[in-house]
Amino acid sequence: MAQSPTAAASLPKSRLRLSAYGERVAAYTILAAVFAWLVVNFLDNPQQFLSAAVFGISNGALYALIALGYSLVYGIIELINFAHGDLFMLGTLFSGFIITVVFGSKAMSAMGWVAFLVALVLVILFCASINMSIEFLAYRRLRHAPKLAPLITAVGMSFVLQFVGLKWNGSTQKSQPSVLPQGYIDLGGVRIYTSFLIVLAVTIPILGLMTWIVTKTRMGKAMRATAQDQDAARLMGVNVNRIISFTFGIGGALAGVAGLMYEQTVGTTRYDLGLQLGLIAFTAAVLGGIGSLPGAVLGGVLIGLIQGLNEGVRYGAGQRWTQSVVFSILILFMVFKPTGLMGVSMREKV
Amino acid sequence: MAQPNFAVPVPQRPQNVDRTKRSWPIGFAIAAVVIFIFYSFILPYLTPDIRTVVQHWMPLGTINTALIWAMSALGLNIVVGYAGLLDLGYVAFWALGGYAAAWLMSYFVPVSAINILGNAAPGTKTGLHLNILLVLIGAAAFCALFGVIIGAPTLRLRSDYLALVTLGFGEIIPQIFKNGDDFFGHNISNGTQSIGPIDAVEGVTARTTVVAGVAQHTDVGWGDLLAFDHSGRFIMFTLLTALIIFISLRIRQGRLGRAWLAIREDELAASAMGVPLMRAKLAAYAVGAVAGGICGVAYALQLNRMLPDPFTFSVSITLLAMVVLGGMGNVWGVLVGALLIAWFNSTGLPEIGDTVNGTFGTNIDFPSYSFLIFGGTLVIMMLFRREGLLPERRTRLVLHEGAAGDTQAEEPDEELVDQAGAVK
Amino acid sequence: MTTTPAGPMLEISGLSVYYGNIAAVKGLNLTVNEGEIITLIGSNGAGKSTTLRTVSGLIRPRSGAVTFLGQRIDSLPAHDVVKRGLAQSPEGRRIFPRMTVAENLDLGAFLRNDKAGIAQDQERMLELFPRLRERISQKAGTLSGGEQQMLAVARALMARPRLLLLDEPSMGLAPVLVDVIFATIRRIREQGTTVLLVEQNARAALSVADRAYVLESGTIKLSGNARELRNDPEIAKAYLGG
Amino acid sequence: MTETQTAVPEAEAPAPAALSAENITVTFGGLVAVNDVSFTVPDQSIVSLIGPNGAGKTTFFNALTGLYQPDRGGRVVLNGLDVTGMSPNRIASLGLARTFQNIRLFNLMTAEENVKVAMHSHLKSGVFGTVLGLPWQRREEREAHEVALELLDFVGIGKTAYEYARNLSYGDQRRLEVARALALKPRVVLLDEPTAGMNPRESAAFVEFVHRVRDERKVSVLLIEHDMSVVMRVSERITVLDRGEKIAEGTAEEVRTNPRVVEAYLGSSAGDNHITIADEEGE
Repeated sequence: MAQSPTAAASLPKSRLRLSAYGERVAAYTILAAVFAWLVVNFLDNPQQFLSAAVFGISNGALYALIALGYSLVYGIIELINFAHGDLFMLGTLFSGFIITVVFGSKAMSAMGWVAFLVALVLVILFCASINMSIEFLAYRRLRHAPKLAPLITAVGMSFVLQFVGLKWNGSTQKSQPSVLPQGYIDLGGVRIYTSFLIVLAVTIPILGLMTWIVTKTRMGKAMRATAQDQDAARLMGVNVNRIISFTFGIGGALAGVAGLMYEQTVGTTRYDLGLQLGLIAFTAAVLGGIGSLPGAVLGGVLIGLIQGLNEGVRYGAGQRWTQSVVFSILILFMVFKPTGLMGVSMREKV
Repeated sequence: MAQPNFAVPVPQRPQNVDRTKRSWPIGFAIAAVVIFIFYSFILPYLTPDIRTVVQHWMPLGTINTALIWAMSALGLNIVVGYAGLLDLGYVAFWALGGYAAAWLMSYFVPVSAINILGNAAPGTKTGLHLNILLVLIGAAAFCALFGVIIGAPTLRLRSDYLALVTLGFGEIIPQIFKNGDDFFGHNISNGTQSIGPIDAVEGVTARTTVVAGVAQHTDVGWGDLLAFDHSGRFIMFTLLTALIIFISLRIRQGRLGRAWLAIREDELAASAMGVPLMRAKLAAYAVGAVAGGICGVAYALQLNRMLPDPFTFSVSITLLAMVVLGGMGNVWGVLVGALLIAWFNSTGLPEIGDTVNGTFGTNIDFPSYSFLIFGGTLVIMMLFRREGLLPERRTRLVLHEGAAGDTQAEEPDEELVDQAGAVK
Repeated sequence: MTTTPAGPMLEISGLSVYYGNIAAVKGLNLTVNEGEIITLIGSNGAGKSTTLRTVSGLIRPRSGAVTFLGQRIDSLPAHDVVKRGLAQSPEGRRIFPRMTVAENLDLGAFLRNDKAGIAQDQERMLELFPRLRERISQKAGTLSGGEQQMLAVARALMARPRLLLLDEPSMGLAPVLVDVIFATIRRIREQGTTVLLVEQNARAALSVADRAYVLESGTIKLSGNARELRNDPEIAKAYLGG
Repeated sequence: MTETQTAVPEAEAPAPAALSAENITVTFGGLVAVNDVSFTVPDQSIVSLIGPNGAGKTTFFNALTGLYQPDRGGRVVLNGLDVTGMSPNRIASLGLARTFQNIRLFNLMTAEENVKVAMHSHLKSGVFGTVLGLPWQRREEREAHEVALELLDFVGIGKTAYEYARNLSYGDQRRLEVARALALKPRVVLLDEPTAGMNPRESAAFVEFVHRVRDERKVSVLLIEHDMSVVMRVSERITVLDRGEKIAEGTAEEVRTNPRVVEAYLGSSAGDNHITIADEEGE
């Protein structure tokens, strides 16, 4: 974006920087250690390993949906939308509300599927409109402000949404009904839960749809143009404000889908879920290369996998260290490869 | 340049700078003395009605807690307000300082008791027992070191990435303490069991003898500060806060403070003027962390034990709200912002809630509104009064420009146009 | 096409633009009539690009008026200005580097809905700039400077503007390519588009233009018939110094 | 060219160059922005770097000041010291000061503070000295303060020492930038388009000022400038860049009459011909 070239982007490399060689050695050492850890765990108990992996990928699909929202917004206005995780949290609450209050469905039935689909549509509309409103009311006014201002605003928004969640859901965890079929398929000792299949069945088409919107449609082209050069996009007749609003809408919709899927597969809601999962999803976005949509998906699945393995295998650090493991990955990537696995160099953006 | 230069009379520094320089510290000192005298010598002799009101709305313990928050907020102000580096994990330094105190002045460290001018409780067989001054220095140094360790690999990141990495450290470090009963097989923090009690500190005690509900006389002495000796802790915390304020103000006037301001204003120009960016930024982290460390020690003393649970992300955000509300970069503004929010958080909001509920017969859970209040504060301040309630004199100027800046497009950055053209 | 109202196609009167407290353009007056090629020349920093950016709605002027086809456009957002038939190929090309040449051209026609017309215009552009045809599915960021410049001009033309603003189309190009660009500008006019050209390459600009304005420190210093200005010693002085 | 040599006192010994750049090439992702440019700034001289928009002047400038790394083989030598690859702040503190094309002052700091920032590398006080207010530290601050005022006087804005930089008039801001650059005690001062936005009278005064800076501060001045009347009057030597390459070098007169320079500035004669053919009324 030509109108926001930060001085930092053109700043020289610091002298504190490890030599390129040292950095590479460090990176490969870490990769090798991760690989060794995977192999040891696999050989130790393949079934446990694979079960953990399947569970992880299922989570990863949700992370991918949330990560996409971060990535889309970052790609277009270079804002880390802290409130995005909390939007997802509101999505889980709204889904639970629709399914219980409106349908009162408890068991799997034809009505359950209807409830599920209606909830899907409504939660998409709900989250999309909240996200667009936040952009309209807060971020838009700060588009030319120093970078700290929108970032702090996003943090503030996150707290406001958490407040809504707190009032809505109460301060404790609440269990929510699932209308999806329960059960699992046993594949040689590896359990594949039905919910996992449903997550994939919803997530994959939605990711396809996203890709189609961004690459093929008029709006998608305008989005990419706006992300690359706002002024040039204006000169093409693109209404940049509307495009940014649309992007927030799509990001919100994806958070809504993720919210419903989480509510249905995990079955519980908490008001502070957004912070925790949002940060994990953000790490996923960074891991994949923030701004890159396939990167967000890849990052989501990888983080889910890492989390699943960390919590599920014998030599894993266990759930109580999950947050630390995820953040260590975030920090390592920020320091060694800020462009992520599939990201484009920020320099090109200037 | 056209005119030859005649000897220009050396201009005087503007007077108002000096005036604000003096009035705030004097006000702070007077307030401290008044509070001490009031709570130690006046309050116990007032009628029970008044005492109840004061104990409800503004107990001395709350003031002490507010001072602890203020210390951290002032430290964060050095990082965010002075140097312009957003730190979303400042809570880590608070925790590190607190645990440093817990290690240095309790039974916890598994060695036979080592007492260095310390004040070990009778019968304590193990642990380090250092004098509080040594503990403060130790905790400050420990946090400064961590400030550099955290800062070194992260400071070359873009500002928003930097915020996230600090957030990451802010989550990891408390989690290490939380799971610290088994950190690679070692017990470093007792985990959620907490470390305590911590050695009492000696200080001024002002104890009032009460007979049948009537205060008789107040004795001022020197001795171990017990749980109810709020006056002594008040003196100590006031002095520590004053120390941090003093450091903040002094450092701002000096070479380093100028470098931070310059970096905040324009990194590229600062580096072209010979300011070493990385060293200056690391110094900001280290000095900011020192304040966090001192705050952690104070917290450990106030609580008499150290436990990992309070160190959450929302602490970092509350601190940020204090800095933003008070006015980033203005020490006195941040002090006021911190005291205000801390009071509001711990006493004000529940009390207002009780009053409202009592008056109108409602049943609203006011403390649960703190999320809305802090989040809302951040958003509203950013949208409408970015420079805070008591802005720094410098940033107040920005306000006078008003909306003029918004209608004008930004200046094209020729510096980068050349490059952009080449990249594409 | 709307009927042309009486009077000039584009009229700028008393335009002043500031960056902070620095005036980039001060009280500028300029007119462009339908069918003309007008050039605005001047050295670096004279305020040429600022003028064009203001006309396109990317910058708001502090005072003055910009009238296009009889209507004020100085407070319209940039995308509305494009809608009214005024396209710009900006300074520094500003193509979308991570999109293909075809996608860049498509974006030029962003506001149009006539699929057939767009396809036809794209074909026309590829005839105008045969080099682009070879690169049609390449990412624009990988093009050479000259090709990027052609793409930027073609992209602006894809909007089928009535008035085309060209900002420094010859900047950084090899002489051979400069010739191609200026020859193309003539053809563009022949095909019915009015052109306002900002240039540093004064000789080339004056040789294609009908009339010219010389900008210095944000104000018009000279104006008149391009052919006359071409031999004006003032011009050489302005560029090469006294 | 001879003019430059006679300007240097010790003509027999090779004049020590204050700054020399050898074979500087800067590429961005395969695109060459500056191609193999070499030049020297003799001691206490005034040298200009000119060229049309997009010629690579700013990129070259940034390569000198350490903002960009020149490609392999390029060398920047400041005051006899190879500074290639050093960080910008290190190069600055070794004696290469600069101003910015679009004024980059520290807006919310006073003029005096702006100047003192640039003394950073010459001052010594650290955290402890500052906090404790040690006597030598106070003396150092006082001296810095006096030097700052003296520099502000030198550039003629002594009266505005305690004004915030953003409140200064445009001309005063430009002067403050020069004062700030001089506070680095530089050997060479790079001025990036210093007369942008000035009217002809101010520009003329500026020419005097540049001479005064050179004579009284004993520095070399390297100027990037688009106002040719300024360049022609002030420069002892001019280097012309076009499309990233050095196309001419010499005195004002040599450069002005150099056909390649004329072509770069007024447009190619080739283009002229081409268009003349197309233009049926062309002469």
